[in-house]
Amino acid sequence: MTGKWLQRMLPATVVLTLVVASLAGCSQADSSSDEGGEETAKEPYTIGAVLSLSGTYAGLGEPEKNTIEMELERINEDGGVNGHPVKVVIEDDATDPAKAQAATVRLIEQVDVLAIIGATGTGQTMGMRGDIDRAGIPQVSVAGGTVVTAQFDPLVFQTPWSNSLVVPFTLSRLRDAGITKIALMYDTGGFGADGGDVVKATVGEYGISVVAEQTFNPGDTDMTAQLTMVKGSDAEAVVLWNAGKESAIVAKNMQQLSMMLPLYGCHGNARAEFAEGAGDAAEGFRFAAGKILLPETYGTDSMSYRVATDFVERYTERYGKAPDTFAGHAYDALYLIVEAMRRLPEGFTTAELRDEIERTDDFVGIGGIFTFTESDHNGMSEDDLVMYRIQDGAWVLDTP
Amino acid sequence: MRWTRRRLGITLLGVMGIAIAAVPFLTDDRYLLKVLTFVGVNAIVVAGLALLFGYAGQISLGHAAFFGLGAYMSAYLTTTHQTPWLLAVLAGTGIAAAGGLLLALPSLRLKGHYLAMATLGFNEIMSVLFVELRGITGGNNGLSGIPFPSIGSFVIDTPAGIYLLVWGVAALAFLGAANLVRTRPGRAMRALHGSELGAVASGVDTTRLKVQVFALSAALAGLAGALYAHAVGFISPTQFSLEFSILLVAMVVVGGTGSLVGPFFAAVVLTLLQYVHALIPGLGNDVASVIQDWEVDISGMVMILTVIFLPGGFAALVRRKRIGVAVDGETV
Amino acid sequence: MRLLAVCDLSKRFGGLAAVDGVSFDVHEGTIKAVIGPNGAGKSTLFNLITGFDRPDVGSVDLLGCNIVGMNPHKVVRAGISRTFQNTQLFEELTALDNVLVGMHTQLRTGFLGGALRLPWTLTEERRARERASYLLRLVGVEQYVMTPAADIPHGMRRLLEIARALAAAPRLLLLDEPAAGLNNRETQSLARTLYRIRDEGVTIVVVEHDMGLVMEVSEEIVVLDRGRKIAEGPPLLIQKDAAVIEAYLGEEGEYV
Amino acid sequence: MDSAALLQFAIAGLKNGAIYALVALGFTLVFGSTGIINFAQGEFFMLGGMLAVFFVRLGLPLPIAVIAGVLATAGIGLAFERLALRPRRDSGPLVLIIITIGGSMVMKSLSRHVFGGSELSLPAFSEGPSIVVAGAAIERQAFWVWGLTIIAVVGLTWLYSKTKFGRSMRACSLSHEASRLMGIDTARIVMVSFGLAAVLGGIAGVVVAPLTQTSFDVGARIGVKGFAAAILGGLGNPIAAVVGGLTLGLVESMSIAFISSTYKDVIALVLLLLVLFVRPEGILGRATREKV
Repeated sequence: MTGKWLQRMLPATVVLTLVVASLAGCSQADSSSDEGGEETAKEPYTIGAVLSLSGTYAGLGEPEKNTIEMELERINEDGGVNGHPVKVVIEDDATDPAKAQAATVRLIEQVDVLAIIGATGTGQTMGMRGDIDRAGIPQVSVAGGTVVTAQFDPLVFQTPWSNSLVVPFTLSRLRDAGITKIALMYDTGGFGADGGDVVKATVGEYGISVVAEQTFNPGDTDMTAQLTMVKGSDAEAVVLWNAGKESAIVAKNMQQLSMMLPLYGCHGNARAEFAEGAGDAAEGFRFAAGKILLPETYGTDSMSYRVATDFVERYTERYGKAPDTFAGHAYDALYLIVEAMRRLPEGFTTAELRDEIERTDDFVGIGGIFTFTESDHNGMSEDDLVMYRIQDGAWVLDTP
Repeated sequence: MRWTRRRLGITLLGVMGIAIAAVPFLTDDRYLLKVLTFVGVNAIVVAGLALLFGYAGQISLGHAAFFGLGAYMSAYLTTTHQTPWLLAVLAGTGIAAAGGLLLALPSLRLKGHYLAMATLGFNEIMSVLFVELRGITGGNNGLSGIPFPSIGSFVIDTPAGIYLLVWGVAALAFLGAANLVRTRPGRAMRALHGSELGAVASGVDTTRLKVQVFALSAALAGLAGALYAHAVGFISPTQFSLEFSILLVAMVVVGGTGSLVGPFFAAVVLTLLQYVHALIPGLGNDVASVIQDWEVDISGMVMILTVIFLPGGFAALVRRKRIGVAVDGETV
Repeated sequence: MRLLAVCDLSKRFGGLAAVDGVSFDVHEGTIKAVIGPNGAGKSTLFNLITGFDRPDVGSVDLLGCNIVGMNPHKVVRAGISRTFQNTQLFEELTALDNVLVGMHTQLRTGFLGGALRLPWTLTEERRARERASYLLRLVGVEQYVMTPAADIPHGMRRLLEIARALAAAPRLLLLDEPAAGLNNRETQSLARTLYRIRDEGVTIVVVEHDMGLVMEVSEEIVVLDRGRKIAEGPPLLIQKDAAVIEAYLGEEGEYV
Repeated sequence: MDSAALLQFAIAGLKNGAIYALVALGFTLVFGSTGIINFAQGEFFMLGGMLAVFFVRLGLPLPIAVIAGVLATAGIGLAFERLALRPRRDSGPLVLIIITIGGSMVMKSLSRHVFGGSELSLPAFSEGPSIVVAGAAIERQAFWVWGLTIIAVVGLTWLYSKTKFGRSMRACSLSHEASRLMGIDTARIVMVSFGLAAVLGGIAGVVVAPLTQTSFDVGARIGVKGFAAAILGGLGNPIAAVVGGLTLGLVESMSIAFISSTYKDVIALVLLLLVLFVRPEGILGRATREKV
């Protein structure tokens, strides 16, 4: 009896010990990061953030969280907002709209935040809307879906370049290159399907037609079948809308099939993991994105250049790798709110904060220069985008 | 002795019921009410799944899809066709039941693993359809602006009202399930779990019974999904994934087979685990984020450890003690 | 009156004829035994009659209706109940609940009625419990009413299975080795129970190795050997039948 | 559609199919000796790739890192069996299914904590442009996929039919009780089959990583595909797993060619369900008669 019991207990004890040990290790590692604002005389301004720190978008939420924590320290070291320290309460939505919504309610009810950053994903951002509207609190989303600002809500702002900005930019470059027939490939997840829709809706304006349309699912491991279909069409270029690791597979499969067609990606490919994953298959790959990838594209004497290089330096030093575009979106979201707060007098309301964010004019961020209007809550223009090409494994400016 | 014991059980359940009903009158914390509403929604699904898995011994890895079917049906009807809420919810329940029936008819001839595969495949197929049938589901962007529950001109638009609605339905679901397992169809289910041959020899049409239980549990999942859609106001395909199906099964397993109370408590605990950082006052931010970060690991470990050390789930732990004191075969 | 007519029943598994052209009648209100050495096809015969297996050829008529091809649960409805050589009780259920499951075909409560506890459900439930208690008393396991089947002593389990089979209110009861594992005293009480059941108007066919019991209770005996019927008749004649003795001598140790 | 394109579709299907087959072999192996479906099989696939990348980053040369990745995966498979499954090995299949589901949750989530949330790359085993056969291109890594699949299936068939160990495994699949009575160490058989299944999963994960990159969340999807392939072919024999895998891969690529890329997974799953309903034992499986 005892023997059998012991036999059962032993493995479990080992596992439990391991788990407890790793938990303890983790909590020690984490405890240092949350000691942002120092005690100052004035009461803190609290902002909420709903980010995907686990689930499908965990890889996006992480740099966003890093950025917010890092910038928060700097803001508070500089005296906060008019003497008020700033506090950000970060909630994980686990890439689940229902949890994003619950987190929003908690931030509003229990934490009493003045504004909310997030969510990381489009679905989560949309899931939050009902409670945002009810509470009348401004939200600055870091999700890229067109629907976030296209389905307009006066309370909701968006920092990433939405597809309705990037698609026309990309198509105009295609037109300039004399391309009239494209093959369109996108993933069936939120980002790809959204981009695919916008491409299909706008190609006509650029005298381009989609002669082949192929989709793949997030997580697919091979696109040669889809590309063989593309190969059989008379497309002059391939336009790929995807933000995941499938992009690298498409590039590699095209190389394998000896397809010489130019391949155009999108801002979703502005990640080091893509260039690394695709290896030399990525050579000549073009994609439109903001200027942060090569800060000199801002113009070395510009304000944007200084802001961006400063951010890249500090981020790289602190986290050991260069920030990606998602980090930039979080940076912009945080500062759009903080700058608006700085412009407001003591005792402002959330409605006044919303109005002030909307009055943002020529804010120099990482994603670009933001100017919101009553009908445009994305705030950037095609001037904030440049076309990159991958050359020798690195990003270079693709001049037309 | 037996009577007092049973009375004690009923009294405890009554007290619990009153406590649950009293929550919205004691607090106006919208967050707490919202989270507890999610608990109630999951509890409704678990009531059906406990019958299916815990009593009839049939596994399903596709209940998130039925949940989604109910949610989308009701949401679509109310947003696009202005169907009255009650009708839409019934339609959501109905389509989930019909889906369950359609899947069950061929699948339930299959045994354990094959049934797991068939239901899992169904969940994957529905996940694709939820994304691709954009005209109905809104695709990846989801369906937003789902109206609050209403009957005629009476609209339930407060968190407290929705909480009471969901928990009212959950209470009915559990009451019904508890009644069911103590009468003819429920006994037949338990018999099926014990010895399929014996059940057949007792004149139980086992295939028909399995199909019925499966459809019933699918209907409950659909009902929960429909309620959820109107409670949340927004639904999108990621919510009805295989992971959710697995989490639901985990609730029943951890709670215990052949019990309703066990899975109920497991549903409460495993749902709250996802929000625990916000519910325990005074919990440090760092501890909270660790718990959030490690939630999946914790659920997985709890599942494994429960199955290893408490084969019948937590319900068996309680029951074992009870049998030690008085012989009372009835399980509530 | 002829209750059951088995006619030319055959079943092969692979190359082996498990049951081969067996025919016999069972008359209402009698107890009939089926005996034979191990592997003679007795259990297969039961499976063929009760629909658990499908015969290759032959017919089984219950009161003139062919029941071959019926699903086993329909056979129960038609009026034939059975027990198993390896008892198939519901181990976690109490004795009472086991018998109540046996009453499945006799009750009508469906999902809706069960979940809502409609008034007539309660009435039916109360009557069912009374009937179940009566059946438990009839077979003599009333002291275990509330005990889970798993905790009931071996001999009593066989009786409980009989009570469960009786709960379906069968016209014909098929018992597969009811005395296996019982001691002398228990076997004696089993014999009395079988008489009581017959006196309630239930016809019985029993497969049994315990020749004492067989000779005592049965009015007629069918002897199978390697799937074939080699003899049929009253006990006294069977005991003297040359073919039967031959068949049993092939198998050591069993007395006739 | 010209023949070169058709051949290209077939190659794509056979390449993906071979990957599914490798994972399906793992399912078959564990099912063969324990009668359970190991829902953590997809996580072995994930671990193989992740661990190989981990060892490359430690500075080990690629071949050694790959082997180390597979062996480490095997170690995890053995540990999982020993710690989580053995204590309840006499329980019904549902209980064991649940344990493997729990195990897959823990493995996936733990590897996110250890290796991070973003995708990782592994270099190709052999460098060079793809090889063109009759107008259809085949990348070099695909030959590794096929080669390893063939080795795996030949090896397993040999193991099953020619060795004492393999015969013991088959005996185990029929009845643990009887095997134990015959003096077979069933515990060891079960543990070894888990180790081998982890090796197969690890190999699949490692050989695919250069093609697709890998990340902590790739297990579930490939697990579903491998499970489907195993069921499609017929659980319990290696050839059937390969037939199932290749069929699944071909159905997917032909769906893209002739129907729609969006619905390729749906088509494959519907086909699987149909096979399941019409012929539950799979394409090559043997029907088992239930004993009363």
